[in-house]
Amino acid sequence: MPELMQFLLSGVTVGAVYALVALGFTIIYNASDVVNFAQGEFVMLGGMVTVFAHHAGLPLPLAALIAILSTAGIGVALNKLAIEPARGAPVVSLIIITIGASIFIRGVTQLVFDKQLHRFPAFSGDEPIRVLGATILPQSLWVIAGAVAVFVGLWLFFTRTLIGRAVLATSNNRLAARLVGINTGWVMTLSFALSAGIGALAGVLVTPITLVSYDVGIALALKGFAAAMLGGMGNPKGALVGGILLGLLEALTAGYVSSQYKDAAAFVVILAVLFAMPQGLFGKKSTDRV
Amino acid sequence: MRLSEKQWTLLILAALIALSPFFFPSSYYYRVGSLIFVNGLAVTGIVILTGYAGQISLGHAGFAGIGAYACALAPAHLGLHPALALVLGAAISGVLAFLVGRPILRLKGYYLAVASLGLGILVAMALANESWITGGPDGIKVADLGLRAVLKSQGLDLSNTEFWYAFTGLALLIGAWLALNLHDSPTGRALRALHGSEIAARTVGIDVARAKLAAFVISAVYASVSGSLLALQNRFITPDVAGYMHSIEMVTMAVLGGAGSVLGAIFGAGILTMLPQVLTVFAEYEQLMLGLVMMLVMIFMRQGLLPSVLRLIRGRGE
Amino acid sequence: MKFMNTIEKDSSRLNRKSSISGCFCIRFFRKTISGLRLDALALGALMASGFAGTSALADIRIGATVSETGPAAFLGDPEARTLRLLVEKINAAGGVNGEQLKLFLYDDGGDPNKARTFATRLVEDDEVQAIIGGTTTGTSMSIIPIAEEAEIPFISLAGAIEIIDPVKEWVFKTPHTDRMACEKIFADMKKQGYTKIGLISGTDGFGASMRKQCLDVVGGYGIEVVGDESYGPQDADMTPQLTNLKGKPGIQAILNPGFGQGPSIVTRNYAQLGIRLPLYQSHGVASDGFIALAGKDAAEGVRLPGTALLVAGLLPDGDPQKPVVTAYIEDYKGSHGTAPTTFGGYAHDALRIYVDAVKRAGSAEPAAVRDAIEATSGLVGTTGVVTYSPKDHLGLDLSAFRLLEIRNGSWALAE
Amino acid sequence: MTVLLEIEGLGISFGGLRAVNDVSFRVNPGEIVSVIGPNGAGKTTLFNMISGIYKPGAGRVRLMGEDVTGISPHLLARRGMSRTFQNLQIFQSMTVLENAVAGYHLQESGSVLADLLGLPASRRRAAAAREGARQLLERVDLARAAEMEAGSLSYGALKRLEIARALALNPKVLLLDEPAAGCNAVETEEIDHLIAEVAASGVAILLVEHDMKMVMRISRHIVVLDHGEKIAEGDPATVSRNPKVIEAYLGTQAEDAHAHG
Repeated sequence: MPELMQFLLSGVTVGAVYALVALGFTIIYNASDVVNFAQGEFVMLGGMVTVFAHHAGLPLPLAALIAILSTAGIGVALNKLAIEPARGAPVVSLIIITIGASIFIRGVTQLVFDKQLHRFPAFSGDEPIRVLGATILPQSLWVIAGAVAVFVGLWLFFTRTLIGRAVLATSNNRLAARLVGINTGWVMTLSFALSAGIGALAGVLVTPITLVSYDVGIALALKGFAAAMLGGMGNPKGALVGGILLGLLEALTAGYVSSQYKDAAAFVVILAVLFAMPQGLFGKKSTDRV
Repeated sequence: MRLSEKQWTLLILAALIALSPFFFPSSYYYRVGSLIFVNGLAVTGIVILTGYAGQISLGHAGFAGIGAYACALAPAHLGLHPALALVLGAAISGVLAFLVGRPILRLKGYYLAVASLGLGILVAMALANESWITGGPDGIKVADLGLRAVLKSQGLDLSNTEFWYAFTGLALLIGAWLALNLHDSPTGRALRALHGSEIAARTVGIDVARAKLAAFVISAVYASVSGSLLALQNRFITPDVAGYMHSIEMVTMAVLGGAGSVLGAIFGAGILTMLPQVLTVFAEYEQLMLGLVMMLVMIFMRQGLLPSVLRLIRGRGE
Repeated sequence: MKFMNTIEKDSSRLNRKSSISGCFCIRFFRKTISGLRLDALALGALMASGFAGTSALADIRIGATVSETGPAAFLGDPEARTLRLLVEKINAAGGVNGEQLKLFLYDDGGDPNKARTFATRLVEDDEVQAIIGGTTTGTSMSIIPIAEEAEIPFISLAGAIEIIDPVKEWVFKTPHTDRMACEKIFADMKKQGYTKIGLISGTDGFGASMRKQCLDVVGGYGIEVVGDESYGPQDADMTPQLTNLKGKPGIQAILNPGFGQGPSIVTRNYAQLGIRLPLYQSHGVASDGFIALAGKDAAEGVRLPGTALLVAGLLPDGDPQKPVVTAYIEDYKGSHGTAPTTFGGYAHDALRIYVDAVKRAGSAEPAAVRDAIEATSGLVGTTGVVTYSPKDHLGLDLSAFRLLEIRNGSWALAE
Repeated sequence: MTVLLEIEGLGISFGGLRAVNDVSFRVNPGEIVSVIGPNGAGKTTLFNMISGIYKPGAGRVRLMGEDVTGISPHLLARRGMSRTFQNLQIFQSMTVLENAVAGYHLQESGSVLADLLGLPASRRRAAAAREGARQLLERVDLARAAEMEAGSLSYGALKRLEIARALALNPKVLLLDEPAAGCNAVETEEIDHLIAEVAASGVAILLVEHDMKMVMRISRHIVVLDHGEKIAEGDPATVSRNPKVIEAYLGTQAEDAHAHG
């Protein structure tokens, strides 16, 4: 069944893109309970900065590094200038702040760079790899490997390192974390830097496949958000599984049912899952404390 | 006698609607005004859902889409008068909200946000994809409401923009009046109570699920009527009306202005409707400034623009 | 008679501003209160302060609302740039009939509701004498009622046939219709002997409109659509859809109408899957950027209907369009550094048509200009040679479309 | 005399940890029963199970002989149960009066449509509730604060407001979770009187309280929990002499001392 194989490969490729975005959501959410709707803009910045640095003559790896570092810096600025001052605001205000930030970043990008579509060469060429009668691009393998690597890295970070546990502790109880000597401000800074950096990395990896322009962030943020919620917000495993699942759902619906309604199918499944499991697939169950 | 907040709000709104035209340099301002009123109506629904009951929806444009397309399709296919089509749209929106509301409203915070977002996107997608009936992404023409002609035959000759300014202004006043009635009513109190503490609300006997559902259905009807009025005014509608950007716009208007009060939210609708008209002068800087305004208001004026401004004025008065 | 008519219309236009005083507000009330300046009326004050004032009415006032940002920015951005560029150039050369052009350009972000509002603003506040714009079909359809009510010419830059069919007195358009693009493609397919084809289109306005029009006319060419797939405008991978098309028995060619990144990704996926069938794209990707984004190898052999703009260098010297497109390309490159796209060309033609009409009418008076536009004959634009008539507000035929093929990473004439 | 509230073998676990295990007792009309025990003994958890906020893992709750185990709090309210909270669950952004009026929800609520249209029926219901709430506020000495935003009240005043709100339901069974916490001696005495008065009107009262003097003074019956288990029950005199109770309390004190040391 080469068709099925092709659908699966396509689904995993697209799913890995979603997973990378969703993983970025996870870190900030864990540190601050904020879902950062500007996450898609980090991905966009990763792609755009790399494109323009590369065009300016820098070798691709260096351009990518600059993109990741500068985006991480923008993430930190976002935290310091917009998120920290709004600490304790209700969810809906935070949604508007981060959406405002995403509009702002988009506006600046369009001014600093341009409104055209861009692309840079794939890392390992465009020669497709054959798998059981189906094909996959080498760049897709980069994206999948990137998603898995980020997942493993985050998993180790949150479970094995002191800083990672400090992030989780901060998310559970900010005051308690401060009392046991965790510098919560620093944890926030770190989380935003990390999250923005991962977003930018995603942008670097996917641009050869999806192309990049100043406005690709909204759609990515939306799908990444949906994937993260499907898996259960805050859990790296949820982000990875949610992302891949979403990608597979779309590809299989497009392949077997109707390409027109593949996005619809994805959202129907998300709604069904949330109705049955209100915290997503791997989300923590919360009990009301009285 | 001291005026209640409800009376104040209605008085201020009515005065603004009636007196503003004296300062309009051209009839383009009627158009902007009517857009503010249409948005204000949708946003008043958000006040009930978000301001009163504390529930988030990022999918209410879906209901606006249903209202809009009801006015496009029902007259053409069912031979319904456009005014009845508006009612039909509201009914469909209400029933849909009733059916999906219970499971969706069990979710909280961001989970509620993503579920409602999904709902709205599904509606928008159906409108864009079923082009055999909806005309697809390119949109569809909408029948004439016909009221302007009736008024003309009665000797009241209004230009198109003037008529819609008056008509939507009246609709907004009615919408605001209903929402204000609700605020101080038992239902409104139940909604605000569950906003404050869901657990306490349940222990005083409030059926939280039912109350949330009521707020969801009412706000869906507001969004639907707003969508219908937009469609009837523009005589043309595209699936953009149901898009998630429109949903986010509604919530932003309400929260930016101050979702806790009807007047605040309508103020927000006014600001965000006028902002693109003002910012267009800045051409390429428009987006950047819009994002900046959204962030700054939410960071420095948590309660929203109007309550913050009022507090500032009061603070100075003391 | 015609002249009288014109005067009447003109005076009614001038009266419009004063007629707002006859609004629904109780007139008596107005009289008593008009002297007062209520600062408390935040609405009026805010708006008045926010909008730029109007300047002298002596210039020729042209209004434009295009989608400089938003999902149709790919089309609208070059249109806006072109309008600004050409107005500046015309003014530098002394204007039209001795008058300067004044351009009022707004970005509607592709939102039909905004487009209608800006059109109202252009008519009521900026008091323009014509409107150019409506990047998308949706925005154009929203502008039409405003232009019709104000009785000023409106030249649309969007593709759908609905805009000018049935003919509307004040509405014209410059691009080919989407239907013509389909016809051009199907004519070539028929010539090549293809009878079974697959369709893969974007779900955005452009893609959906092309899909609808193509399905409408395809039967006339003895061609059967055996597979009909679509993708979202921001999708990352279209291999499932293409796999399905590839597997359709007897399929001979695939058509992909769309714009933005979609067609580039389709073209790359096409190469990835090793599909050997001929691939047709639409005029939605008729720009040099497409070849770069899709990749030279993947794009090799792709056919599409395009305008003279893309192949200026290849046109024979006798071609009437050659000087026009060459001049436009040079101007555009001179100020923006890149070659213009087909869509910029639509705006170019619209302005040329308007200016030409103003010259012939001897004034910018809307009704006279409208009549002059309708009498446009043999005007050479980038899109084709335009001849309007009372029955035809499109003014182009299929001959202006050229079938192009990508060979060795650049455009070539396929015919 | 019928038993109003009967608890039988109630238990619950959180993530494998037994928070409450096999607790039984009963409360009669007009009777004040106190649940005491060291911190973390499971008193509030017990309350949450009785009032329907947690679904019990085992056991039964009977209200006037009817099994009401695990049914939703708003339905319990309808059957005559009302409660206050240890950590205050006040409607912060509503006025003091409105908080009390909220307690009248079951009496004042009617058709949503009537509320939207502001029909006279709706306004009458609301006015009646407001009148009742004003009287209640008098009773808890908050009448003067009626129009203030509830969030701005002192802790002790909020405690009283919560009691007023709970009383507004006109309950048959009233659960009070540390009503005197954070109150000074005078306020405590006032609450003391209020509770006695309510009990005298035939309401069954279940009380969690740390102020031992108050507990000993007003309780008719005391249930002692430690580590989620009932270790003793009886009248105040009997319980205070029970060696297990003394040990449970002294043990904690020793631990506390250790922790602070």
